[in-house]
Amino acid sequence: MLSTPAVNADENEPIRAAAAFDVADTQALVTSNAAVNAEYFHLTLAAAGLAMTAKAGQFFNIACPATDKDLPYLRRPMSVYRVVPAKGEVEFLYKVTGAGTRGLATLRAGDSTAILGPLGNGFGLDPGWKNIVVVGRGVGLATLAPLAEMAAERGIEVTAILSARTRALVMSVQRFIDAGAQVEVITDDDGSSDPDNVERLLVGLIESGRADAFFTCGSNRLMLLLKRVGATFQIPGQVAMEQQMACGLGMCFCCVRNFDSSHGPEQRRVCLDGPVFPLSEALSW
Amino acid sequence: MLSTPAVNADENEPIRAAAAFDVADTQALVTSNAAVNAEYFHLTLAAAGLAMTAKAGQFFNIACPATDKDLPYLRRPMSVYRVVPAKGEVEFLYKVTGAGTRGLATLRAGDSTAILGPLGNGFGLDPGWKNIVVVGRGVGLATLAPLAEMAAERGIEVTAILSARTRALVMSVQRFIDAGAQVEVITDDDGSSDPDNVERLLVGLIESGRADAFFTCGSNRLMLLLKRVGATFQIPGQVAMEQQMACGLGMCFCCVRNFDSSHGPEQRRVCLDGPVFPLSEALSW
Amino acid sequence: MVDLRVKIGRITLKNPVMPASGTFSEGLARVFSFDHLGAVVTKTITAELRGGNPTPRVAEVGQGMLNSIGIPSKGVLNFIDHIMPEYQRFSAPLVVSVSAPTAESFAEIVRQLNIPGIAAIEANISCPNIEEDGKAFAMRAKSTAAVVDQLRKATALPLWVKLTPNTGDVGVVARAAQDSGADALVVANTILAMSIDTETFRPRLGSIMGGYSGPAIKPIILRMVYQCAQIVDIPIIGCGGITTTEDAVEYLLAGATAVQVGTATFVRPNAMLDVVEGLTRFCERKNIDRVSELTGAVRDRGMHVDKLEALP
Amino acid sequence: MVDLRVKIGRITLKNPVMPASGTFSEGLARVFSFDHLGAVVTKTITAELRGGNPTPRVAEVGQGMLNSIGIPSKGVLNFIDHIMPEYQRFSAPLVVSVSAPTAESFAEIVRQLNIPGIAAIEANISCPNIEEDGKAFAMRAKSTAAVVDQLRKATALPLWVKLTPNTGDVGVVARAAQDSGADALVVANTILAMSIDTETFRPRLGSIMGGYSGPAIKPIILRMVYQCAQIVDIPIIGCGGITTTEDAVEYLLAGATAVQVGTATFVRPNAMLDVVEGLTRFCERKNIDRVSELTGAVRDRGMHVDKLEALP
Ligand SMILES: Cc1cc2nc3c(=O)[nH]c(=O)nc-3n(C[C@H](O)[C@H](O)[C@H](O)COP(=O)(O)OP(=O)(O)OC[C@H]3O[C@@H](n4cnc5c(N)ncnc54)[C@H](O)[C@@H]3O)c2cc1C
Ligand SMILES: Cc1cc2nc3c(=O)[nH]c(=O)nc-3n(C[C@H](O)[C@H](O)[C@H](O)COP(=O)(O)OP(=O)(O)OC[C@H]3O[C@@H](n4cnc5c(N)ncnc54)[C@H](O)[C@@H]3O)c2cc1C
Ligand SMILES: Cc1cc2nc3c(=O)[nH]c(=O)nc-3n(C[C@H](O)[C@H](O)[C@H](O)COP(=O)(O)O)c2cc1C
Ligand SMILES: Cc1cc2nc3c(=O)[nH]c(=O)nc-3n(C[C@H](O)[C@H](O)[C@H](O)COP(=O)(O)O)c2cc1C
Ligand code: FES
Ligand code: FES
Repeated sequence: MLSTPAVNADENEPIRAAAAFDVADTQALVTSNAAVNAEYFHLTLAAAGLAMTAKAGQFFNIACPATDKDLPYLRRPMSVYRVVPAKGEVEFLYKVTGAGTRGLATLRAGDSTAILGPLGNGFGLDPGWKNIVVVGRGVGLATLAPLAEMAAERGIEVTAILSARTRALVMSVQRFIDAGAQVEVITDDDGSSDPDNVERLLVGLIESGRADAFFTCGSNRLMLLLKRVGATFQIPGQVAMEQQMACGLGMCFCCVRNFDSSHGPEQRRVCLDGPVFPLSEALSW
Repeated sequence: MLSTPAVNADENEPIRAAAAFDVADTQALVTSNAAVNAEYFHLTLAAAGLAMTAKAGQFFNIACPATDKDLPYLRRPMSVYRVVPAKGEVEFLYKVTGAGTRGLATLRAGDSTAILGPLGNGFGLDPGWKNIVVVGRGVGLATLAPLAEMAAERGIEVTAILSARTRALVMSVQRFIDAGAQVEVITDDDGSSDPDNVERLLVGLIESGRADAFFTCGSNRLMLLLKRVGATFQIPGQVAMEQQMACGLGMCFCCVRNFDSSHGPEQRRVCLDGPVFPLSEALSW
Repeated sequence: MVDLRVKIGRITLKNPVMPASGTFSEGLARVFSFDHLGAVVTKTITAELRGGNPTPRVAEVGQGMLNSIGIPSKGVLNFIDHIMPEYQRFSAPLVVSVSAPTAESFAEIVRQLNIPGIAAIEANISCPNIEEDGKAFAMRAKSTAAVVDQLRKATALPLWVKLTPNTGDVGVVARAAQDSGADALVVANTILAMSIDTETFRPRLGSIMGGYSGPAIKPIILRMVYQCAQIVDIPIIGCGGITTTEDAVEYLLAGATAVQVGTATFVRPNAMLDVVEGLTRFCERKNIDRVSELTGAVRDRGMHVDKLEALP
Repeated sequence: MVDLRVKIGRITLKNPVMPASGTFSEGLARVFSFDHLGAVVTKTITAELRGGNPTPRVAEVGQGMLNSIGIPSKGVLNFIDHIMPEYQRFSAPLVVSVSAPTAESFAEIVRQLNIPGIAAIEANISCPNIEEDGKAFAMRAKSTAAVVDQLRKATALPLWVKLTPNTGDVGVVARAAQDSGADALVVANTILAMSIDTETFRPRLGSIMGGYSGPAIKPIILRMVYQCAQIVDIPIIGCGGITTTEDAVEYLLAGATAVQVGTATFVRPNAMLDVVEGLTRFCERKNIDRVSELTGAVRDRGMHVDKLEALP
């Protein structure tokens, strides 16, 4: 897996160009780190240089502070939620799940932590596309949100189907709206998130010509659904995947997943060959 | 070393009485933790119960918080600097030297940490004594300070010879004065701390009948001097010693030192048989 | 109510939690009552008088410590006359840890301990066997078999054999101990390690090298318990880095029937009590009636180690 | 100006700091230039194509990690055609790590690497020897001698032999490697370990057991370097938990001539650079002209391990 895969080669600097340093380990100052709901925190860091070049779908490998209870050792991969070069800020939206994110949640304005990145390939937008459909759930929304502005900048219309257990837990709705996206909120409690309904929504969008490509993250079920629908209607798509990581730089081979490829199944490193992969090649996780 | 040594059996509860719990691991709230000079911090903790029974010369084994740089694992032994049962407070005076004390120095009011104690035997005051001489240096002053009040309570006159590199570094002078002690400050920079001078002071005190017993801590050189002078003039004495520890409870045998005893040299555990030992049996460290 | 009892050979412990030899003494009874423990295990005693190693005897290293205490010992009689009585007032069965430099002297000290009040013998065979160039008995199956065989003949008491992790193949040593009559295995002792002060250039232990213990060694000893559990049928007592309830559960799942808590007691004197209480809460939460159901319950079916793949 | 150069057999490195095999790839050149390193060491390659182990392949444990990557490999030709060129643009000498399941195939792959551009071979003999029931070559002196002997005949390149810590007597294995023609030793690979998820009861690694690395193993590997240094005369490259300058110094003092940094690079990608710079500052502060003066400079004279005292 030494050369980067076909996936949107435009967005992605091939490793071979490495002579020019394109990844940096930056000691970044915490501007704010606030809870957005019972489960999620929103972290804003002051950073400069390469960190500012991060694109939608790329991620950073973040050092998490030790606490009384936890001594996280490895870094934690987090998608870039927003980059504001003008303000020299990079933002993350993370769910508190274990030792590392519990540590992150203790960061206060004025503290600092090390972030390695930007890492991975990021989403790609084909110049030919006019309308895209973004389908996300849970943590996946953090990864997909910056895609809204990226598409808007290129005059691409976005329909965002945002899924969650309850309305209260859907995040980034306003962000998608502000970016000019059409937002559909679907939830488990009113049943609107169930596969048949989502499929109906997708087919509707396809028939009304508003689905040149699919983008998804955060739900295996949704990924499989989009893959099937995409295959049926010949709609290309991209999925951002997760896997446990150590280095984030393609060195350790911890983060492999299996993929379909023209020449049969193959292993790829999520950190280097991804985290964004062609929907058509992604396999259930 | 299962029975506690002869040293002031009155002050010291023999291990055999253990059925009654006399040591507790207390989660204590930090009331304050402030630097007293370039090297030392003064820590005040809110605690109750057994911690309030701590006597001069006894110590606690303190859990030290992790920091970005340090992850202290074992606890750190610290002499009780003051106990105020009325206010439910126990105080420590510590020098920042390494991982553990660097961690302690990060404690803020409102944090809490675990303290195991009271541990060790503590100083003993013979009812027959009317005048004692306390000779301390550096960290040793933290250990000796509470002896000032303990002696005062029993109507025993105290002469305190406090040694340091410079006047600025001598600590607890006011504390000894407030407790009614005669204070002699001796320093390296004006040469007053050199052995001959200290010996002159001691002999003077002995001749004027103000030295029924010697107490010392914090300097090997001073300990040896007091031991010699004490032997010559038949003055009993006690020295508080230090040794690296793990358990603080006599379990691990990490903290042994060699001592002279009637039946030849023997090993004793500083945490259990000490930290206070008869000057006559102490050996150079 | 969760049943915490476990059987180690023919003795039943009220719970699977006990101290590790040398990290415990009657001094801890100043903090809590040993009646709460599944058993108490003494510091290793020897027949001959020993002073132990030079200081410093302890060095903190990361999330663990090095010790080079050695085995300061005042002999068997001092133990029987002065230490045993300290434990008699508690209900927890008394396990006496013994050691010796030769198989014969090992048997001799065990014979002297065939007295009432002792529930089991723990043979610390991680110590140097002076008949074999100072290599610990437990480093080789042969010397392990030799000493356990003599011990078995020397005592009718339950015989626990404590292994060393400083061997390339703990499984064959474990099998040798079982085949020579051990009633249970304690896995394991400390890992030989070292630390150097980069300011003074001096080793941080007075005896240069010492035993590594604490959380840092847990994954290594846990692996050994798992390996031994595949090979022997006698109960295994897991010992290495156990600090929390989850650590204890991890060992039980890997195949241990009981656990010993060592270094953690230095950092949290009540650690053993916390684990005992924690086990009840854990089993309640998981709807497990008997803690013994956890032994060997790791869900490793269908998983395997690919022989062709390099493992360390 | 401090002289950081060290000699490993007949090659001289500009400084004693290099990556540990498998924790490094040309990808790190996106962060800094390898021209700053004493050498670069490749991920272990094999002749046959391999997929590596099932996921999860990594588990964080305390101050370290477990990995069960195995050796995914696209074979020698892929290495020569696609990976080697990546390193050619850097001045740091290229050390190629190789492995194989038999002594013969080990020699075969080394023969294929007798090509320009390779400064040395690092033989990872910590992998299973399928001719000896899957035990790693480096677990026994005999199998070590057998494979190193074949490797020595197969190449004129400097031969570094990487040992496993999963053996009871690393010293005799080290001697065997030296006597069979190794030019240097790398001490050591990961320690076999395990972790279990107490919620799911499943092993946290897809292959159940894996290799333990990181700060937690440093005191153990440091002890092995010290032991090997007493026994062999060839240079030793220390590898295990090195994260800071002080860690590197500790290894040099124990007897290492150079060091490899592994897991630390995952946590601090610039760790190797920091150690290189730190070594200069350390030597300046200590008035040491040549970093090579640190090798074996531990002040252990007059200290000894009392054979009669139990050591783990
Ligand atoms: C490319 C990428 C981008 C991500 N972006 C985000 C994001 O924007 N917001 C967010 O909340 N989460 C994100 N995640 C998931 C996030 O990395 C994990 O939730 C986090 O690592 C959990 O660490 P922990 O110590 O809190 O949990 P623990 O469960 O204690 O972690 C234990 C170990 O497992 C690893 N791990 C656990 N869950 C995951 C996971 N889902 N993916 C990868 N490793 C995992 C941890 O890194 C750690 O090494 C992303 C993951 C990847 C791979
Ligand atoms: C009974 C007793 C009472 C003490 N009272 C005080 C006090 O009131 N105020 C004070 O400032 N210091 C006191 N000390 C010394 C204090 O324990 C050490 O300074 C402290 O442990 C240093 O820890 P560190 O991690 O900051 O230093 P490091 O050097 O990083 O410690 C490394 C290891 O060595 C041990 N260690 C280092 N120095 C000593 C020492 N002098 N004695 C024992 N262990 C040591 C530490 O506990 C730790 O395990 C006392 C020591 C003892 C034994
Ligand atoms: C200070 C200390 C002293 C020890 N003394 C002994 C001993 O006398 N006999 C013995 O078999 N094990 C001894 N051990 C090893 C422990 O019993 C235990 O096997 C080891 O520490 C691993 O467990 P832990 O990580 O929970 O501490 C000692 C360990 C320590 C830390
Ligand atoms: C993810 C990972 C992959 C590794 N792959 C290899 C390998 O292919 N060949 C090898 O000889 N050692 C391999 N190792 C072992 C390291 O080279 C090194 O010996 C070990 O990690 C100890 O050093 P450290 O604690 O600095 O990481 C690997 C280690 C890790 C963590
Ligand atoms: S995380 Fe190391 S290769 Fe992907
Ligand atoms: S510190 Fe454990 S016996 Fe003194």
